Order: sequence, then structure tokens, then C-alpha cells
Amino acid sequence: MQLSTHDLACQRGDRRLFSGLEVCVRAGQLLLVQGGNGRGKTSFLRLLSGLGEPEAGEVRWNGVSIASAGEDYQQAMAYLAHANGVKDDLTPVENVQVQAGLRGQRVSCAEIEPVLVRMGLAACLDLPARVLSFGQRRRVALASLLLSGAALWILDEPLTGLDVRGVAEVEGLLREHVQGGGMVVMTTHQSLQLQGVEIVPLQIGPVMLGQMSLPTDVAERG
Amino acid sequence: MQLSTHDLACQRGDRRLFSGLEVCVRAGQLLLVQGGNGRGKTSFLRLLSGLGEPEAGEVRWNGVSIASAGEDYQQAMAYLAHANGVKDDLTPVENVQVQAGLRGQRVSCAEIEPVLVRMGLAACLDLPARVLSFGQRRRVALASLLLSGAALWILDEPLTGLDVRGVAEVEGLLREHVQGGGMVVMTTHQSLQLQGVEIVPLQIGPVMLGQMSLPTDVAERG
Amino acid sequence: MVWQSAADFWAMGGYGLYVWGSFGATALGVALEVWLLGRGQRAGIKQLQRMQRWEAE
Amino acid sequence: MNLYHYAAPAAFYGLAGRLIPWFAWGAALFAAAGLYISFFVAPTDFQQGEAYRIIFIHVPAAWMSMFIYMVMAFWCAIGLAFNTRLSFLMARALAPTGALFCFLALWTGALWGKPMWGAWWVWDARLTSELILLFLYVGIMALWAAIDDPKRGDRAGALLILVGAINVPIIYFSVKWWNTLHQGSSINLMQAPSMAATMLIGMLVMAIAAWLYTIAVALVRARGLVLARERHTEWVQKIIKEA
Amino acid sequence: MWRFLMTVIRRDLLLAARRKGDWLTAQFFFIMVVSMFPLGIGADPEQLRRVAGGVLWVAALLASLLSLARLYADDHRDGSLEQMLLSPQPTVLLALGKAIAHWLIFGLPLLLIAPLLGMQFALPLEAILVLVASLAIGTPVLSLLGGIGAALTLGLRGGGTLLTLLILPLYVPALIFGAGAVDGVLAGMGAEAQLSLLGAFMGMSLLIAPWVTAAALRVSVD
Amino acid sequence: MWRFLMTVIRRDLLLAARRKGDWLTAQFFFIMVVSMFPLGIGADPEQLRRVAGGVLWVAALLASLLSLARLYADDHRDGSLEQMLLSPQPTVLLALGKAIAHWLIFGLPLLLIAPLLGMQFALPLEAILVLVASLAIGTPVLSLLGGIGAALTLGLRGGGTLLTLLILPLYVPALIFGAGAVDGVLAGMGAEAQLSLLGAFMGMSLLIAPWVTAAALRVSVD
Ligand code: HEM
Ligand SMILES: Nc1ncnc2c1ncn2[C@@H]1O[C@H](COP(=O)(O)OP(=O)(O)OP(=O)(O)O)[C@@H](O)[C@H]1O
Ligand SMILES: Nc1ncnc2c1ncn2[C@@H]1O[C@H](COP(=O)(O)OP(=O)(O)OP(=O)(O)O)[C@@H](O)[C@H]1O
Ligand SMILES: [Mg+2]
Ligand SMILES: [Mg+2]
Repeated sequence: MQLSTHDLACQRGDRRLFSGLEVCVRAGQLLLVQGGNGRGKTSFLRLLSGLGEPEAGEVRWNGVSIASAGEDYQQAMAYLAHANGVKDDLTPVENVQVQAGLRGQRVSCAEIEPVLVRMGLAACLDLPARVLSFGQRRRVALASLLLSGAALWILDEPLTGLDVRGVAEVEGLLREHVQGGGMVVMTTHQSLQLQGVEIVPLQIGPVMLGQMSLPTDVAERG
Repeated sequence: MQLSTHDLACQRGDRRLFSGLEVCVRAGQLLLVQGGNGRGKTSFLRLLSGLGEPEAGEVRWNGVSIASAGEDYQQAMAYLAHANGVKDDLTPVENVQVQAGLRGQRVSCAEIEPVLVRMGLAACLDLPARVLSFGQRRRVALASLLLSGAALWILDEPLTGLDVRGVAEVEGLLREHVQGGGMVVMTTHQSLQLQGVEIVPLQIGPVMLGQMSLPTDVAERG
Repeated sequence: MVWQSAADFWAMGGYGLYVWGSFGATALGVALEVWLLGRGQRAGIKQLQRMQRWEAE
Repeated sequence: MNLYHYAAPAAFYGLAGRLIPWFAWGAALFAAAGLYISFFVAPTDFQQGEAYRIIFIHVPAAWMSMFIYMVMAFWCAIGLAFNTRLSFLMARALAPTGALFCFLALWTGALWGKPMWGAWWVWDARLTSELILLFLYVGIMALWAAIDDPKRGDRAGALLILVGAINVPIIYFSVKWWNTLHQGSSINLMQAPSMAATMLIGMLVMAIAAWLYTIAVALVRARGLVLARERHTEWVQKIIKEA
Repeated sequence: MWRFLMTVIRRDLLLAARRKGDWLTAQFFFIMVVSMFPLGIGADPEQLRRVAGGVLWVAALLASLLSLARLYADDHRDGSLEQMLLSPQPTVLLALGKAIAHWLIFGLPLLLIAPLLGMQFALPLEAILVLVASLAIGTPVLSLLGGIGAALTLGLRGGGTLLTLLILPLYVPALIFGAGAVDGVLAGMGAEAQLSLLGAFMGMSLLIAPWVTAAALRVSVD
Repeated sequence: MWRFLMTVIRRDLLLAARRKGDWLTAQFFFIMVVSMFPLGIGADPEQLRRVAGGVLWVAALLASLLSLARLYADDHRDGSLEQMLLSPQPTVLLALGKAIAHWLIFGLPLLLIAPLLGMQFALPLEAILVLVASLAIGTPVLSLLGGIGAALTLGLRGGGTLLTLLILPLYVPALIFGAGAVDGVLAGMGAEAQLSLLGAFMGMSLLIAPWVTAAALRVSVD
């Protein structure tokens, strides 16, 4: 299992965000994408997910361009964007169920509930997501990520809106997933506690002062 | 000149944000409103500005309720919200001119341009605001604040989107305004360098760990 | 007595469809409103209980 | 005991709870009496045959649809003038019933129109303005449904209701002039047959039943709204826990 | 006061001039809806003539509602509505100014387009003149009453449809008198009565609508 | 695949059931617009009968456009559209499912309302049946073609009006055949020819529209 980019370039509007980007992640690795606001982290993740179209180069899954891998790749991949994809009018359980259905999977309530409870949502299983706080909605999205069974997680700032406990939980999930042979590609502006996880750092855009410290920081602790 | 609140209470949706709030600012003082996200800082400033309706209590200007003071108060007050009120399709000069017209004032281009230049916008006086960066638009709004001649400034996070130089400039403006006998009510999540300014700190909502340090921090340096 | 027989009553002098259509629709509307009201009331209290449970956490 | 006491939500909740059964049973009683008069006391009309019995439901429904709108406008004016939250709740509680009666007036009118005029519908002033009244009801309820913030919803709805209240008479007269200016209406619609006393009594009894029903239903609805609005107060928390 | 009113109007005209595409859509919508009818009801000129008044007027109502949906929405989003509400000048003037500006942008061009469309419907010259007169008196009503709806539905989801639902019933008298005037002249009965009733309705809207709009703006912004 | 399609449809129906107010507005818009016409063109039953088909069909077009403006917009805003696009299932199915759901929510109720409105226009029973039949065949066309416009205008300012301008011309054949069928039966010429042409148009839309919508979605989300 391997995700790699080959001479990848990205253009937004009339700005070239990056070009000639080559990077490779294998099972058991976490690719940490870094860079300041507006550098193109989100744009890069969208290219990886297949939502965006590269200006040049291509993204390969097990050596095959993701455009040709198509369904195989989408089956193996789950993407969590800035926006959660959680519908305000559905309950957490319904949200997760619908998400699974959209992936072509069928999961029963009995499977969903323990996961939601694990994410700390026990008290609001049957409330519409509208009354949940931002962080809680994020957890609903993470729950359906867990249930998707995807090997590759692409996470765009999964920690935003989470409180200290939530961050620790997500770190736990990440560690578990990577150490169990999964792959993660993610961005975050916060620092991570990921002991025992093999981290591949990637800097997007020009390197800036404050940010240089982070990768080493993580790597040291990691 | 004095702005005071009496037994002020605020409710948003079905949540009571604060109640029984009593505070008083005089000429030459800066009221620094603090509190975590969603505590009600913005809601408090809206009550002060007269945009919001208090659940109980009242805001007084020179001892008269602002509802009765009406035009007098609005003449003396200028409010800068999260949103700038800058129109994308107008140039900075036109924006400032329109703002002044809406206050019933007439200012000529000759008066406006130096202020915009002072705010570091010399290069984009006749570009539509659409092409300006977020921080530059903020400066346009600050320019019309300066030109309004209001004695009381109510500023909701005036530093967001400003770079280091911009922050220093705003600090300069604040110092000048307060020391010249003006009044400021403001919130910010950043720390301020306001030597020689009399700061009245106000904590909204329950006190949290990380925030307690800020007021003393400011006061010490102030 | 206005009516000779029950059948007579239901026929309404040939206007049964219209008369019973009117009264029936009214009965239906009132019944529906009362039913919805009762259901909404119970659902509302249940929702409030859930919210309370949730906010208590 | 003063009136302001009952303007307090908790007191209102209790009082309404005690009053509802009275209004509900009263409504049932009057409805039974009214139906008895409609079908067994009132004689057959020699012109319209039995079809005229629709009047016992049609006229009260039409009256109610208009009265309820006026009552809503009244409560909204009070609410805006004195900032009393309960008055907005009353307006909210009344609207669905008003819309129901409006619909019933249209429906029964149409069913009456077919045998009488040979058409389900004609664009007569009264019919048209009743239809527009239904639109107003629907618009108001849609506005409430779209606004999540209760306070904003109350006030926005109140403003719309009041504007509608000014406009309804204008609409009525404009439609009336429209029809007379265009062409003479071939049938003179609402020329009530010289009404016999029994018919009048029957209609009045049914109208009273409709009133009592409306009050009962509105109070139930208002109680629910009060609970939701005041859910952070102690008395509501206690009620919820016990329920 | 005068300066304030003029500023509001000039500002909206300036903005409209900068984004021509935006306001032309309402005019095109009008033309399109009117042009749909001959396709739907057949091309018999006699029949077209008889329905012309009604069709043109209904299309004008719908086009006005479509353009009204954004009367306050853009200003609300970028914060300039708040600035206008905080002006020392009365909000009623703001509402009035916005309605006048909307009429200048929307209603006035309609008067120029209407004769052309009237010809498509085989209207005689006299009827076309009355049509234009009725639109001249009637379209201000649309801008005024529609402003109420625009203010009430500010920032709501699905605001456009909702606006239609709220305001269309209130437009009825304008429709009846306006279309009635055209029909009256076609029937040889003259249009004075209808036009003067329409004028009375316009006068009443002018008296009431700005106040209600101002109140609605305060409610919606809170 | 089947599960995916069903999930998409069921999800939209569930969401509609949770927010009744939202989709009822489109139906009421239809009723209101239709009811405005007699006020505009006069109450003569003979004349009303002759324009009924055209009026009802134009109103159906407009109502569909209004409700379509939000077909993908809400999902786009909360990120669930991206999730659906990343599903291993083909996007065409998504577009098809959304169109079917829209038809169930919008078109089906229209078929129930139309007879009542037909009575208001003094249509004979036979014509009412043909009207319902034409709507039954024609409204799917509206949902299908409209989906293209909804996908193209995703996230644009003033999307609603733009959508109308783009899609109304595409609707013209449906309008001509649909209203023509009603007129045909009134003129005693039968409606089979028109209805079968309408059916052919529907079949064609069914074949083409989902593919175009899918492509448009990919473009708009990028
Ligand atoms: C859809 C059709 C109809 C509608 C919307 C309608 C509406 C109304 C309304 C709003 C009223 C109350 C008027 C008021 O109190 O000022 C009313 C009263 C009445 N309607 Fe109708 N109506 C319809 C059809 C009919 C028909 C077909 C008849 C009889 C042939 C009829 C007979 C009456 C009578 C007798 C009254 C009471 C008269 C009065 O109080 O002055 N209506 N209707
Ligand atoms: N649809 C678009 N059209 C044009 N430019 C865009 C578009 N989306 C993003 N951009 C621009 O591309 C650049 C990169 O944006 P991107 O969202 O990838 O940044 P990011 O690294 O994720 O930033 P952040 O840390 O704020 O999330 C930004 O300058 C942005 O303005
Ligand atoms: N229109 C509204 N309706 C209901 N609740 C609201 C509304 N506006 C704000 N709130 C709620 O009121 C609370 C206070 O919001 P406010 O914007 O005043 O916070 P703040 O202190 O300014 O936060 P921040 O630091 O994020 O700017 C929040 O919990 C928010 O969700
Ligand atoms: Mg990003
Ligand atoms: Mg804030």
C-alpha cells in the first residue's frame, strides 16, 4: 500500500502554489503537511483525495494513477475536510448511517452506537446535530471515518474545534490507525503528541520562521 | 464624558451570557473586554453600541440611557465590528467617503487621502477593495473610524488580520486617541503594548485558566 | 322530524357528497389538529428531557 | 390577584392547564348542540334543498379565520408595544388554527359552490380575499419556521402580521372593485336567503363551539411553547423531570 | 438628513454601476417570463392582447421579488448594514433611500422595457401608454413593500422563496389596479379610476413601508 | 450501486421531512403565482380556461427553479457534497438520485395540487386529467434539467437569478408540449401527440442530464 505524488503542481486562481512536488507514504506512516495560512495545504490534500485536478503531474495509489484506480482508491480512502459533512437536521446516528450508505456500506445502529459513545457523544445520540457544538460535530465526522474502514485517512485540520480531551482522543485514534498498518495524511497548526508513530514531514510553500520548529519538535517527541 | 452599564444582562438564543454587569469608563480610559470564545464579548459590545437590546438593565451615556440619548450618542460613538463594512466594489477613498456621508458628514478627498496614506494604503487608493487583502480592508475601516471624529471607539477585535506593523500602528492610534481624552472599548485575543494608557479590564463569563494572565500582563506592561 | 330514514339522512336530498364532504373535512381537520397537537406535545417534552440530560453533562 | 401575575410564564402555565378542560368540554358540548340543530332542527330550505346545511360549518369557519387573524394582530401589537413575551406566544399558538379554519372556509365554500353555482370556484371578492388570507397565514408560519432565534421570530412575525392586518381590508376592497369594474358578476353570491331564526341560532352555536375549540387548542400550544422557551428555569426543569 | 438620504441612494447606484451583471438579471428575468407566455398560451393576438396587462404585471411582481432578495443581504453580509443602522440619522430614512435606489435600478428600466414587450403582445399604443403609467405608479409600491420582506428575511436560509411567500399577497392591490388599468383602457372604459386608486395605494405604502422596514431591520440585525 | 442510489434519495427525503417549512414554500409559491393571474387578467371563466395550461406550466417552471436553487447548495455549504463526490459510486448516480428526490419532494405534490388549481381556472375534468398527465411526464424534466443549473451556479452570488436565466430557455420544449397538451384537449384535438413528444423529451433529459450534472458538480466543487 503506497500513496505517492509525481512532479505534482497546483495552481489556484492565477497563483502557482507549488510544483514538482514528490512525496511518498507507505502503510504505517503519517504524512504531516505543514505551511502557513494560504500556502496550499488544503489544495494539496484535495489533489490527493481526487477532488482537485492537478495542474501537472499525478497522484498514484500503489503505483497506479488515482484517476485510473478510481473506485479501488475511493474505497480505500476517507477524506475529512474543513467542513464536516454533518447534516444539522439529522441525529448523529443517522448522520453516520447515511455516510456509510453513501460509501455503499450497510451498518446497523448496533455497530454505530458504540463508536459514537467512544467519541464521547453518548448523551446526544438522538438529538439533531444542530444543537451540538462545533467540536461535537467534528466527532460525529470522525466516527464515520472510523466506521468507513478506509486504510488511508486524509485529514484537513482534524483538531480544530476540539478541546484538550478531544485532541488526546484523536491522537489516540491516529496512533492506533497508523500502528495497525493504516496510513494518514494530515495537516494541523497545533503540535501533536504521537509517540511511536513514523512521521513523514512535508513543508508546502516557502519555509517560514515560526513553522520550521514544528517538524523537528514533533519528530523529537515522535 | 462617561459610558456606564447598570445591571446589564444579555441573552442569546436560550442562553444567558451574563447578568448584573456594572462597569464604567471615562474619558482617557480604555475598557479591555476579555473572555474565551463564545463568552459574549461581541454581544456585550453590541449592547454598548445600541445594536443589541439588553435583556435587562441599561447602558448610559453621561448618565442618560442610550435609548433616550439617541442621536447624541451615535454622533459621539463609532463601532468597528468583526465585519468591516467595507464594500468590495468601491475604492478605499469611496468607501471612506460613503461612510462619512452615512454619518451625515461631508469630507473631501483631500482630507481622506492623507489618512489612508497614513494607514499604509498609499498604493491602492483607487483600486476596488475586492483586490485588497483582509488586513488592508481592516485598515480602510480604521481610516473611516479616525475620520469620524467620534470620542468613543467600540472595537471588536481590531487586530485580526493585521500584520506586526499594522498591530503597532493600531496600538499607536489607540494610545493617541485615549491620551487625547478619547475613550475606547475593545476586545482582543492578542496581547497589547499600551504604555501610558489607563486600562480598565473586564472579564466576561466564567474566568478560565489561560485568560487570567492576560489582564495583569497588560497592566504590567501598560 | 326532518328525516324519514337513515338512508334519507345520508343522502341529504341528493347533496350528500357536498354536505358530508364539508362536515367530513371539518371533522378530519379538527381530528388531525388535535392528533398533531398531542403528538407534538409529547415529542416536545421528550425533546426537552433529552436536552436537559445532555446539558446536565 | 393582579393581571400581571398571569403574565408570568409559570402562572400562565398553571392557569392554562386548569382552563383547558373547561374549554375543551365546552367546545364538545356546543358542537354537539350545534350539529343537532344543523341536522335535526333546521328545516329544509325550499330553494337550496339540503345543501344549505353547509352554512352551519362554512360561516363559522369563515368568521373564525378572520377573527383569529385580528386577535393575532391584537396580541402582536400588545407585544411590540409593551414587550410582553407571552403575547407573541399567543399569536404563535393561534396561527395554525386560524389557517385551518381559513382552509375549511374555502373547502366548504367550494363544496357549496358546485351545487349552487355549478362551479367549484369563482373569482369573487370574498372568495379571493379569503384565499389571500390563507396565503398570509402560510407566509407568517413559514417565516416563523425559518427563524431559529425565538426573539427575532416573535418580532419579525409580529411586524408581518400587523402589515397584513392593514392590508387585508385594502385587498378586500381592491378585489371588490376589480370585480365590479370588470364585468358584472353573473351570480350574486352571498345574498343570504332571509335567514330563519333557527339557522341563525345554529350558526351562532357552532361559532361558539369553534371559539371554545380555538381557545383550548391555542392554550395547549402556548403551554408547549412556554415550556420550550423557559426550559432553563427551575419550574420547567421540575415539570420536565416529573413528566 | 438630506445628505444622508442622498448618500444612501448614491451609494447603491454606484454599487449597481460597478456590477452591471447583477441588476440586469432582474430585467432579463422579466423579459424571459413575459416571453414564456406566448409559448404557453398560444400566439392568437386577440387573446394575447387581453392577457397582456396581467402577464406583464405578474412578471413585474416576480422580477421585483427576485431582485429584492439581495436589497439588504449584501450589506448585511459585509457589515455595512450595521454601520448604516448606527448612523445618527433615523433608520426610516435608510429604508426609504434603499427603496428609492431599488426603484431607480429596477423599476425605471422596467418602464423602458415594458413598451417593447407590450408590442409583442399586440397592445395598441394607448394601452401601452397606460401600461407604462401604471408601472410608473406601481413599481415604487413593489420596492417599498418588498423592502419589508427583504428586511424580515435577512440572513435566513431559503430567503428568496420565503420573501415571495410573504410579500406576494401584499402586492395584490397593486396588481389588481395596475393590470386593471390596462384592461380598462382596452375595454374602452378608461383607466383614470384604477390609476388613481393605484396612486393612493402607493401613497399609503410610502407612508407606512419605511417605518415597518426600519423596525424589521432592527429586529433582523439584533 | 442500488444501495447508493437509495441512500441518496432516502437521505434527501429524510432531510425534507425534518424541515417541512422548507419544501412547502415551493408548493405555495406555485399556488400563489397561479392565483395571481386571474387577479391580473380578469375573472372571465372562458378566458381563464383558455390560458390555464400556459399559466400553470409557467408557474411550475418558476416554482421548480426556486426550489432547485437549494438542491446542492446546502450540501455544498456543510461539506456533505464533497463526501458524496468521494464515494466509490459514480457521480452520475448521485445526480440521478438527487433529481429523483427533488421530483418526489417537488413534482409529486404538484400533481396533487394542480387539479385544485385547474378547477379555479374552470377547466373541464378531461382537461384536468391531461394537465396532470402532462405535469407527471414534464416535472421530471424540470428536476433533471434544473439540476444542471443548480450544479453550475453552486456557491455563486445571486445564484438563484442566474440559475433562472440559464435554465429557463432549456425548459421551453417542456413548456410548449405540456401547455400544448392542455390546449389541445380544450380545442378538441386530443393530447396524445403532445404528450408523447413530452415523453420523448423526458427520456432524452433522463439520458443526458445526470451526466452533465455530474460533470458540472466536479467543476463547481474544484
Ligand atoms: C370557496 C368558496 C367560498 C368562500 C371562500 C367563502 C367565503 C366566505 C366568507 C369569508 C364569509 C364571511 C363573510 C363575512 O362574514 O363578512 C362567508 C359567509 C357566507 N357565505 Fe361564503 N364563501 C364561499 C362560498 C359560498 C357559497 C357557495 C355560498 C352559498 C351559496 C356561500 C354563502 C355564504 C353565506 C350565506 C355567508 C354568510 C353571509 C354573511 O355573514 O353575510 N358561500 N363566505
Ligand atoms: N477556489 C479558489 N479560487 C482561487 N483561489 C483559491 C481558491 N481556493 C483557494 N485559493 C487560494 O489558494 C491559496 C491556498 O489555499 P489553501 O486553502 O490551500 O491554503 P491552506 O494552506 O489550506 O491555508 P489554511 O492554513 O488557512 O487552511 C490561498 O491563497 C487561497 O486564497
Ligand atoms: N444570533 C444569535 N442567536 C443565538 N445565539 C447567538 C447569536 N449570536 C451569538 N450567539 C451565541 O452567543 C454566545 C456569545 O457569542 P459572542 O459572539 O458574543 O461571543 P464572543 O465572546 O464574541 O466570542 P468570540 O471570541 O468567538 O468572538 C455564543 O455562544 C453564540 O453561540
Ligand atoms: Mg486549509
Ligand atoms: Mg466576538
